[in-house]
Amino acid sequence: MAEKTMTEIQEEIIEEFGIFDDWLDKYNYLIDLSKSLPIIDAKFKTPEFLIEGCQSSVWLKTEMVDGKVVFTADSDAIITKGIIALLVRVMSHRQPEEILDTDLYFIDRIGLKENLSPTRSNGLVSMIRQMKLYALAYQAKSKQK
Amino acid sequence: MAEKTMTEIQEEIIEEFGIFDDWLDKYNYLIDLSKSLPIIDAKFKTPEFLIEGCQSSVWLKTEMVDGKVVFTADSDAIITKGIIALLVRVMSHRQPEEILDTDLYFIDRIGLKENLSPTRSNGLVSMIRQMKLYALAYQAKSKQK
Amino acid sequence: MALDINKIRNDFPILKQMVHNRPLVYFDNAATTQKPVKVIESMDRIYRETNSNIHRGVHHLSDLTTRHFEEARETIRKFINARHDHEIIFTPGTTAGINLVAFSFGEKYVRQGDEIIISAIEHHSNIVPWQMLCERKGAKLKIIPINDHGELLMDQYEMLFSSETRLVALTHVANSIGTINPVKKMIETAHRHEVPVLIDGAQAVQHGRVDVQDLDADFYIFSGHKMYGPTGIGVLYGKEAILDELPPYQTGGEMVDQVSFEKTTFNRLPFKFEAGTPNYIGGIGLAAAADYLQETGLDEIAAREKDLLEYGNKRLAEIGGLHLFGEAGNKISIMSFILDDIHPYDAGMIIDKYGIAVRTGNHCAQPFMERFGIRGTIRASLVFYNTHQEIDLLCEAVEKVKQMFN
Amino acid sequence: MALDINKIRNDFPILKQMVHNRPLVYFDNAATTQKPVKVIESMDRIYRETNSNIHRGVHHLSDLTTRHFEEARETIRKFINARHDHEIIFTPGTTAGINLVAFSFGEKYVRQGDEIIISAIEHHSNIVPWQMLCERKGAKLKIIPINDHGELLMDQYEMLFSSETRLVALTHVANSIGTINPVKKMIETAHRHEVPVLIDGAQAVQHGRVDVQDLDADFYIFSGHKMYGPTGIGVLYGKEAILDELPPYQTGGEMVDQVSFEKTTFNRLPFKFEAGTPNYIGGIGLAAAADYLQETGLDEIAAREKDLLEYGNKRLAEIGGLHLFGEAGNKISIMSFILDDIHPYDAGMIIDKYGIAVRTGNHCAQPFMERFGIRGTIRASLVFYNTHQEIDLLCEAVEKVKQMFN
Ligand SMILES: Cc1ncc(COP(=O)(O)O)c(C=O)c1O
Ligand SMILES: Cc1ncc(COP(=O)(O)O)c(C=O)c1O
Repeated sequence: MAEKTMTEIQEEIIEEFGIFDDWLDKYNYLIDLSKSLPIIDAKFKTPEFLIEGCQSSVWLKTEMVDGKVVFTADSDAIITKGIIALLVRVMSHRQPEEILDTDLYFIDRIGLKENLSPTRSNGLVSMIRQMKLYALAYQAKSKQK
Repeated sequence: MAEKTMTEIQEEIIEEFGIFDDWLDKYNYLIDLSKSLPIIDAKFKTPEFLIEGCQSSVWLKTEMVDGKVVFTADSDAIITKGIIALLVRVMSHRQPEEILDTDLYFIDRIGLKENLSPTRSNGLVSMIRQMKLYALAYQAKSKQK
Repeated sequence: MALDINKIRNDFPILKQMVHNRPLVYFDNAATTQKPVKVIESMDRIYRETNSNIHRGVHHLSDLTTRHFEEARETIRKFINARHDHEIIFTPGTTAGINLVAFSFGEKYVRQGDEIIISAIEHHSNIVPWQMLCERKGAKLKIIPINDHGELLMDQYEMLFSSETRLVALTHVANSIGTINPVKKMIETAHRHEVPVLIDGAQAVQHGRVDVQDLDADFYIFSGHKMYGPTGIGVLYGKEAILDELPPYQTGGEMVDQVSFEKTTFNRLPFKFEAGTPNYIGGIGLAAAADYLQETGLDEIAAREKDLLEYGNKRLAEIGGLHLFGEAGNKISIMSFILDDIHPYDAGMIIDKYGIAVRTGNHCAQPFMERFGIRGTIRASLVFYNTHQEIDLLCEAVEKVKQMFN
Repeated sequence: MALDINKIRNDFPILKQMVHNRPLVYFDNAATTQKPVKVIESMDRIYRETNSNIHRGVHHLSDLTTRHFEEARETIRKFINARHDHEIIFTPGTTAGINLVAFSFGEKYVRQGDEIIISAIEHHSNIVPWQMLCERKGAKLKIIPINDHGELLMDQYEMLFSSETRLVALTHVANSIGTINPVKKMIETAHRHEVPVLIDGAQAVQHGRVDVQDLDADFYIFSGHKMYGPTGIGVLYGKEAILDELPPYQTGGEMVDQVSFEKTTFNRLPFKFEAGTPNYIGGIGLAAAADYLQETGLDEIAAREKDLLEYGNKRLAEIGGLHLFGEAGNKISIMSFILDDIHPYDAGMIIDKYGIAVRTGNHCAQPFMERFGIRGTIRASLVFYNTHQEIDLLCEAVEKVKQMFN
């Protein structure tokens, strides 16, 4: 898994979205993607893993497996969940360094920037910040050793 | 004294001011008038008789003489004092009824309205209010009898 | 006389905007209303022609601007039929006004063990300041409960009064669902218990005539930006006799009379409560908005909005799986709803793509949402410049939402 | 590079106004400045094209306006070189900002017997809130005295500190006479005593570069309307570490996180301190003003104003019987003066007739006036759009005043 770099995956997604003519197709695709997201185990849907957004909530679980950061996530809103699916596809199973060093530009390029507007309060901005913080924490930890 | 009505005196003043071409003449005349104002005795320049304006202060003393209200007044600012001279000329030595019933329109008509703007904080607005209140008080008192 | 809707829509430049390549349908009026040209131009003109700081200025522009600002106060006085100009305090908005009263009234009258009554359908701005006051003073908050229609329970209200009750703080109209509370009767009840009443009028003044003397409200508070006026300005009305007794809240600037390092005395009403340079341009803009409402006719506005509500309710009722919240008999044209199994946020995202501005979420009324066991609603709040066609577009968008997410 | 004064005057539409049939000479800039077209149009555009209430909105216009508002915050952050966006709190103005700190800092850190240091040349807005706080808490106000030039006495300042000192609240520039206080050094002194410092920047940010990190100010506060921006908006900068510790001031609206009738938790910075709908249009207008100042060049502005001050001082010194107050070596272009035996109000009335806007009175600095045994002054406060010719006109008017009253 994740032989490709984060940048390569981002380009892949941009190409996939290139075929859509309008927002309707894009959002329908996001809805499909939301269904593909491995459902987070109910037992992790606790306040500990909750990222509160005013509009929708996001749960994020992080593990370190073989030196790579593995993200599992979920949301109570479908569109948010679809975007989470994309974020997990790009960012999960990566070494902390890559997560920290790579610019996340694909959301903007596929025309979903509005979903990352801090004003949307859908929890996604906090989620991405959280993902990077975890990566940073893991990196710090591994350097300590 | 004060055979003429307040309205007649107001008309007289309006006519006097009619000869002035510009503000300069008017203000010079006010300055002259300020000098004509009988100076209020220093012993009355106490907080009791003070009407505080933020910009200039006004002192007002009121007496009842033979059923008529007599005003004596002063100000630390010359222009204010000039206007006071006009107000005293119109309003002093009057029966309370006349003071209460007569509209004071001459200030506006001679183009000095700005001096009565509440915003000028020169104490004049408060002074006129105070003059009417005194008249009201005297009237109430005489009715009691 | 019915309103000429074409003329009215022309008064609001923004209504011609395109959003996502569609004509804007603005249904977020409870959050903030749009502004008529008259209001926009009134402020523009000041900035270009007469702007100057007010009060105590001896020069012409200062005098002029002060007059305009004080005329604005008089306009607002008439707008709500207050007795005196100096009962009109300009504030930055409703929230600021409520906080002012919570502080000044609280300092003067609220002690350990006292009680304050609010309702279950308040905006956070009429909840939290009272919570903070109660915390500071060791006082207690009592809540008037609601029924399933979103109406306050009058018998319960009456029972909340005790000899410890110091104030009732009540919204005139609920922003989450539009319920119009019977505030006149409720004020009467409170006064029978000798308790003064603060009314949060943020959602009321823009929808019909408000007469503070007729209501006999002790405080009446609203925001400019929700009544077609500018942001950053609002009004606190208070009865002279009460305002006179209250200590100032914020201090500094024109609101002081004499200042020395030993002792400071305060200016009279309304200045006592207007610390610093007030938003005088906002105040003048707000008066222009009040004028606009008067000219348009508040009764006509109320009638038109009633018609919009009826049509909207009817059309939304035709949509399967749609549940409306707040079916009070007496309400403004707010339609707050949820769709079976669809997150309000998802719905909002799609409705937005249709160029329709609705609000989703808890509308700053979390306790209300909890009462109904929901996290939020989709709220369409309509005003007189909205149309039946726009409601049809909303229904179309909602059908699309259902189709996409089910 | 020197400023192109014709171009600049064209930026300010009001400067073309006639007053009493003469071209307006606007010398009341310390009370409020005029606004460039850029600022006026930035707000006009929002009202016509994008207005919508900010935060939590899912629809396009709300998103857009929120972005513009948050970009405005970032613009202000850069303008004063704060470290973080969330250290920038939008307030209704300087007075509101100072009151906020007086309350929140006071609640947290000020106890019976504590001391707060202010100076003898403060505006009422930076005196009275501290008096009220001291009264509430039983604390004490200590005053840094001034010399005859209107400069603070540094040795006395140092001696005011004690283990009870909790805060220094100090104006950057005195509005009555223009003295620029050596705030950087004074902050250093305070920090040596581990006392934080609040700077009232209301008369500073519009006249030169301000770098809050370089100053190491703990709080820095200013008003929009005095820096070419709109009324009803201002800025409170505070260091993150301190702001985080302070309790909220006003409550309600977006500043809360979770609300229930039992317990309310608060949002993070900056929202914790922005209760209710902020003046978001004012905030965007203020950012336009900051942009305008940056584009024009704050160093160029400072240089031009220095030149105006020198010329003005020279010309006024030629007038017999005229006494200037405030001859600090380092000051902004404020000329505060009295005329022998002539009441400032009388002078102001005549100067006004020349179309010249000056302010007369105590300039909300009564203790300062008392220090010099005067009731008020005539204050001409100049900024970069003023000219030598305008100063000549003032001198002409002053000569006329002398002629009339002597
Ligand atoms: C030094 C100073 N501080 C505070 C203020 C108060 O500012 P505002 O009236 O905008 O709140 C002023 C305004 O005159 C001032 O000059
Ligand atoms: C009922 C009610 N009260 C208070 C407020 C707060 O008003 P503002 O944000 O203008 O202070 C609102 C605004 O949403 C409201 O609807």
